[in-house]
Amino acid sequence: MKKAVQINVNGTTRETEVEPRLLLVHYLRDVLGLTGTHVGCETSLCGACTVTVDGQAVKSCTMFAVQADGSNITTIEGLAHDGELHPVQEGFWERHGLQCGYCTPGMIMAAAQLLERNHAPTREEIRHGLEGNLCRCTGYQHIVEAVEYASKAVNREP
Amino acid sequence: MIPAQFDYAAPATLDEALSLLAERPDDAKILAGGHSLIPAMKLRLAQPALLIDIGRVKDLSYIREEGGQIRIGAMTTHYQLESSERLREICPLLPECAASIGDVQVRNKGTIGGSLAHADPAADWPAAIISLRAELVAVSSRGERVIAADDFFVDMLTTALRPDEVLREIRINAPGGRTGQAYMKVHHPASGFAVVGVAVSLTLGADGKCSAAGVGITGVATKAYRAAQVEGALVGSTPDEQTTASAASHAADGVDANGDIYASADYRRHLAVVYARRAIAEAVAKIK
Amino acid sequence: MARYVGQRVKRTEDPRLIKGLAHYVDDIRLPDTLHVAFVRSIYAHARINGVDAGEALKAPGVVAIFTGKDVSEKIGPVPCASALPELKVPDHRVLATDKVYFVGHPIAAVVAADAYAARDAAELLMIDYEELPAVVNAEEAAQGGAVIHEQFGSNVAYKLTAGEGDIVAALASADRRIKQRIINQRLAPVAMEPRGVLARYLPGEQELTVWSSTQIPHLLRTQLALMIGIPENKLRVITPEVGGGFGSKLNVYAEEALLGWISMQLGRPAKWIETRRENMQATIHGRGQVGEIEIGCKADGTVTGLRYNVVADLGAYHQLLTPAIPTLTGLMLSGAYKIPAIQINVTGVFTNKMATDAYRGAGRPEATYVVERAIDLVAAELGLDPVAVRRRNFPAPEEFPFKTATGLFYDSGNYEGALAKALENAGYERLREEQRAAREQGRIVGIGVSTYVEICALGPSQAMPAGGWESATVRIEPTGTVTVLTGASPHGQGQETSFAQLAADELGVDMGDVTVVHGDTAIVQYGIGTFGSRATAVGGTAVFVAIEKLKEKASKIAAHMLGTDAVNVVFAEGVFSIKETKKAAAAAGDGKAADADSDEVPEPVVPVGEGPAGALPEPETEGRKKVSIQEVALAAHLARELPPDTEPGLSATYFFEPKNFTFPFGTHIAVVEIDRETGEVKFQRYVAVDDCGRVINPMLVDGQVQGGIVQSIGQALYEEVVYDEQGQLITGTLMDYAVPRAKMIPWFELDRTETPTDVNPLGVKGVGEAGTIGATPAIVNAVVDALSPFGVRHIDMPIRPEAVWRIINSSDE
Amino acid sequence: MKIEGTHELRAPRERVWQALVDPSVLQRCIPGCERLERTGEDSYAATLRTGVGAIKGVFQGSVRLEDMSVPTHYRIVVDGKGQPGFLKGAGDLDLEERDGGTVVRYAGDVQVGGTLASVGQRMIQGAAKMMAAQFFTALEAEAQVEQGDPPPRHGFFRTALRAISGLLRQIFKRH
Repeated sequence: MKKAVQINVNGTTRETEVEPRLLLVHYLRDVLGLTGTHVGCETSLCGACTVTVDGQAVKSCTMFAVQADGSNITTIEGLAHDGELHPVQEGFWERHGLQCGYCTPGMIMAAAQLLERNHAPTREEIRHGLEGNLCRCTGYQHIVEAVEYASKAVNREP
Repeated sequence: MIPAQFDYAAPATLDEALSLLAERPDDAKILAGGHSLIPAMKLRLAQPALLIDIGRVKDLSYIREEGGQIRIGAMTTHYQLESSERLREICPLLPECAASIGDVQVRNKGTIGGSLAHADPAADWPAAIISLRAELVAVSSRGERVIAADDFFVDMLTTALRPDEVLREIRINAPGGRTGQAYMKVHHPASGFAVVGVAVSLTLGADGKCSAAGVGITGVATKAYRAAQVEGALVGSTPDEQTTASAASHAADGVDANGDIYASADYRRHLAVVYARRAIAEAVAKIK
Repeated sequence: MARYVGQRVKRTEDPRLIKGLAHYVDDIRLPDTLHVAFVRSIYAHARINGVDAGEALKAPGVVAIFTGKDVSEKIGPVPCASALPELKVPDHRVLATDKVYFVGHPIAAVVAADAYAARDAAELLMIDYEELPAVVNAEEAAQGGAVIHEQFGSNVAYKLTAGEGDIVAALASADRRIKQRIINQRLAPVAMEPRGVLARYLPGEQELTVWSSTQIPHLLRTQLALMIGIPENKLRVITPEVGGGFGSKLNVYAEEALLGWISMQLGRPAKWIETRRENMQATIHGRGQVGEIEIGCKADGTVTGLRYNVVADLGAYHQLLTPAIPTLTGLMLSGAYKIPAIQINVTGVFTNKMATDAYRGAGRPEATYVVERAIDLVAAELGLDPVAVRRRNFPAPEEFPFKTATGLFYDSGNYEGALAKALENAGYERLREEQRAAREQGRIVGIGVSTYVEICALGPSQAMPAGGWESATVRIEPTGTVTVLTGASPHGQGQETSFAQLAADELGVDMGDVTVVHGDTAIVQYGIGTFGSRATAVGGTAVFVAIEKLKEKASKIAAHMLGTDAVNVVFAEGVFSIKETKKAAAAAGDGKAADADSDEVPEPVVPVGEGPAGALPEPETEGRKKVSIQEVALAAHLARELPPDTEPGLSATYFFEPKNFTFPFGTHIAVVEIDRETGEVKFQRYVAVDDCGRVINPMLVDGQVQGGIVQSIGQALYEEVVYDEQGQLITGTLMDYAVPRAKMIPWFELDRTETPTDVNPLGVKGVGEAGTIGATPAIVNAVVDALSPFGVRHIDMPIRPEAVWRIINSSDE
Repeated sequence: MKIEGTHELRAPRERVWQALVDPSVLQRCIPGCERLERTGEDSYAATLRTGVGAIKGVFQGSVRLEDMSVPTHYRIVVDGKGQPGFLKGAGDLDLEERDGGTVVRYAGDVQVGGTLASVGQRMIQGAAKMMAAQFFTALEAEAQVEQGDPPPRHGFFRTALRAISGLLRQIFKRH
């Protein structure tokens, strides 16, 4: 028994019929083809699937698409504006905040949320703010530096 | 990773939700934030035939003050509680406990009501709710009743909610006077759940003696519990270092503790004592 | 001339990754794709009396279900590439036939229209199991009892003794002999991207393409061709973006062959994406060694001999390198020290668990842990500073190449240099003073040092199961852009950047004009892969030498264009020019040449949109003294005027065979404080000095070291694959298997020394595993040091707070 | 995994024993037992629809009673397979008379496999204890019923509540 949902993703509203059990992450990846959002675990612990729903960073593997009916969603593909990278994306590039890149979209989405709520986080706050995201490659230090870089960039902006 | 099929309803009113639930109390589940239920469904350990999503029910997400009580709607997210300036003033234990749950993403979506109704033995909220002697308002199509926190947690993953009931609201008597509160927790390194979590709310009288104490402990046993002996030892005494330590030493008295590969029952009992002492000391230190 | 090499160059692969536009296997969408779900054993050891697929076949969307009976005759066994004397090799079929041997052992493949339908149907498959006694404990497995593979009569897969020197005499001559039981627990690699396979067979072309998240596309192609029985030249393996490997994707897995075969059977693309639970159950594990060391030493700390008796928990089957991993442990048992006699006695045993295989470090972290713990045990036994004991046993820089009693020749090293720098950076003497003061206050503080050596740049082919060389092709396209094809297919290491840095410098071109291509067997010449910290040292060298070859040819063409001989031409910063000698000047023609020549090298000729459509303009060379390499490339492709006996085109391929391994080294220092009441270990400092030879991109090197240290922290404090007594995997998800998070990790204070190697012309040693190898013992040594007032000499990993608490608690009583 | 415990039942040992060997009583006391059909002497085929909270599963299996020594001891062996995996348990029960009531000591081994094992390790011990408590609480009620009277009903909730009130009494013995 499919349900019709209307979801705005990265500025475009789409109407689709979905099975109630369809996870939001599968909706994004398989229905919309937005494959930048990844799946790294089954237990809501790795954060690779992080997107924002109505401005709140959530794990899209722990939400049904039907729950997002009527919501505005931003995925990693929608983070850059007019070809200009989001400061967090810049930071990850500048400070080598990624290696294999698999955790990166979720990590960037979580970091963006962190900076939205705290413009000048300390290193400890950054580490704490990213506790929902696992990275197996970087050892996190460059990620912390990437977020610091982004934080400075954000604060420089008028 | 892929849940079994289910029927889905997203009623706009609580009454509608309750009547749906009343029709199928055995195989329907209420979906709140989903952060306890959906993981279980993805592993197919939970396969409800009907999901009643109360995410679209209006007025279940709020933090209000009414009649000297703090009233929290069941669908209030952990993050809303964590970031409430007002709660930080009048009941800082709630934001502090909220901030210790899971991670940012989980707190953005997970709800206090969902967590309480799931009654995970290592969840954080039950400790706080017990220490604050909260009241939990359960509603069904038959009416509404108030359950004391002590009676709410029945056993592992089991609450006093009847199959046709929904947790609607949490009520907490706003602590008055010189009250200090703290929630301290040992995070499981993998899951982030509480290996042990101790919530303390402690009030001092004019004489500097403890006039009221609430101590709730989670993670140790199959359900969160009130450390009544700790409270008893605190009330009427001056919570100095020695009294605190001696009171806290009862934190796991008589508790049938659980063990797992990370922490044995003995160690959990020990941590309960240590963290009770630390949480009490922290609560006392916060009293100005 | 190094414009890029040695610089912190931003990675060229990053833009697609940070925008979410990169393609991992699951991101590749082909029309009409079928999805596969596996049904896996829930028992560690059981007989399968029947598989009833009746209900499952009726489920909506199901296309086919394959069981062991359907495929075992059609698909060859999962390969093991390691050949040890008298090694027992069980027949490892892609699906279980009559028995299952571990939890997660695949029994059936359910093929359906989509992943949801496949999962639903998989739940309906009925399997009639008859449970058999599970062999879980490796030491007990070696002793007798239930036998897993009955045909072998015991659970011992092999026994091996290695090492040189008279160990009996060496230990007998010691003033003190210390024994210690030491465990390297089983770990799960947990690459963030689980494995995944997409296979597409084109019946018309009779071509099979397999996209797989693997570290070894070419080796996989060869093995899959053998397993499936398709000509290797009709099989194409593509590794798109690979989300981490750490050794776990340096393998050939049953699922890879099955997916290819299924696509051939059904004539449609077939995809399988591993879930994390499957990843924990059925992707290789690492470590899994239970051993006892015996070390002998003189009263002054000089080590006389080291013996390591070890039982290696191999799991139920051999994966690609399973039995070989403990042999690497044996090779590295000399550590950074002169130990005259070393012996390793390995007993590899079968257990009812997933196979162990190469996990970051692959046998060397185990060895380093053993040696570095042993040195600290010597220090504790003799009451010496662990740093002093290390220094006493170091070979001096002039003793290199240094031969160990394990049969290796260490290429180059200055162990004292790295140690001294690390001690200085850490303020070691001050730390010891602070520790004394802290202890007086009742605090529990420890300092741990590890001076590691690792074996990198794997390696000479005679020491490798499937070739130790690496390949590169470098070509300059007609329009002047440079394409580098490397066989060392990366999965996060950043070769697209580091190889481009190298190529750009060597060719004198902009990095932006270099593209590094990898991971497609139809495009890239045969290669070995990225593992064993070999990509830069072996693969990078192949690129370097290929460029040398290419420049040699280009130089001939350039000379021809300039009207001189190649010997008269020099190459610098992308330009071939005539040597400023009389002879050259004379050869260049008359005296007007200088006037005709412009100092400005013309811009590379870019034909797009210029001139008549499709026509390539010919470089003007008449009377010039310089030509750019891009002009040479164009000339080479136009081939209108090439020197005699010169092939058209400008491309060179090189297969580099290293003559030895390389041996990077370093010193790691951890400072920890322990919560007396809870036993929790907290980092205060972490200082490391690594020497990986010449560095191409310091930023990438730091990243490798940091990531490695965190995996070490994982092993030291958090991670362990736990099977219960019945062989159930109870750390089956990330709820119970603790991968370190950002907040558990200290700030790393990193530094380097640079001791080049002559094993390769780049002087590069390799750094991929340094952190994982050096850090674990530093952390454990720090914890043991902290607990030494309680009489502690050793503690097993992962060091859970409870264990520490028990030590403190029992002592306080 | 080992579990053990002691339950004091306010019923005479003879009655407790009778209840423990009566398949219809066992069916009512084993949490979630929907079906218990005799397949041989002291052997039964069983369907268990059981779980804790939202976590539920259906298991098909067997229940067997062994080493009977009237009225002091037997061993119960439970074996079930289902979608979430399998569960197996074997426990020795010893009955001792005390003050007109009965002290039942049990010591056993519980084993789970499949999804339950791979994701549930932190809860298995607690769940096993909880089920044991449910079993004995129901059993006590059964043993208190005079023979011939209709059997008590063990609602999941009621059973659990009773179990927990006993536990609560244990934990918070007021001075």
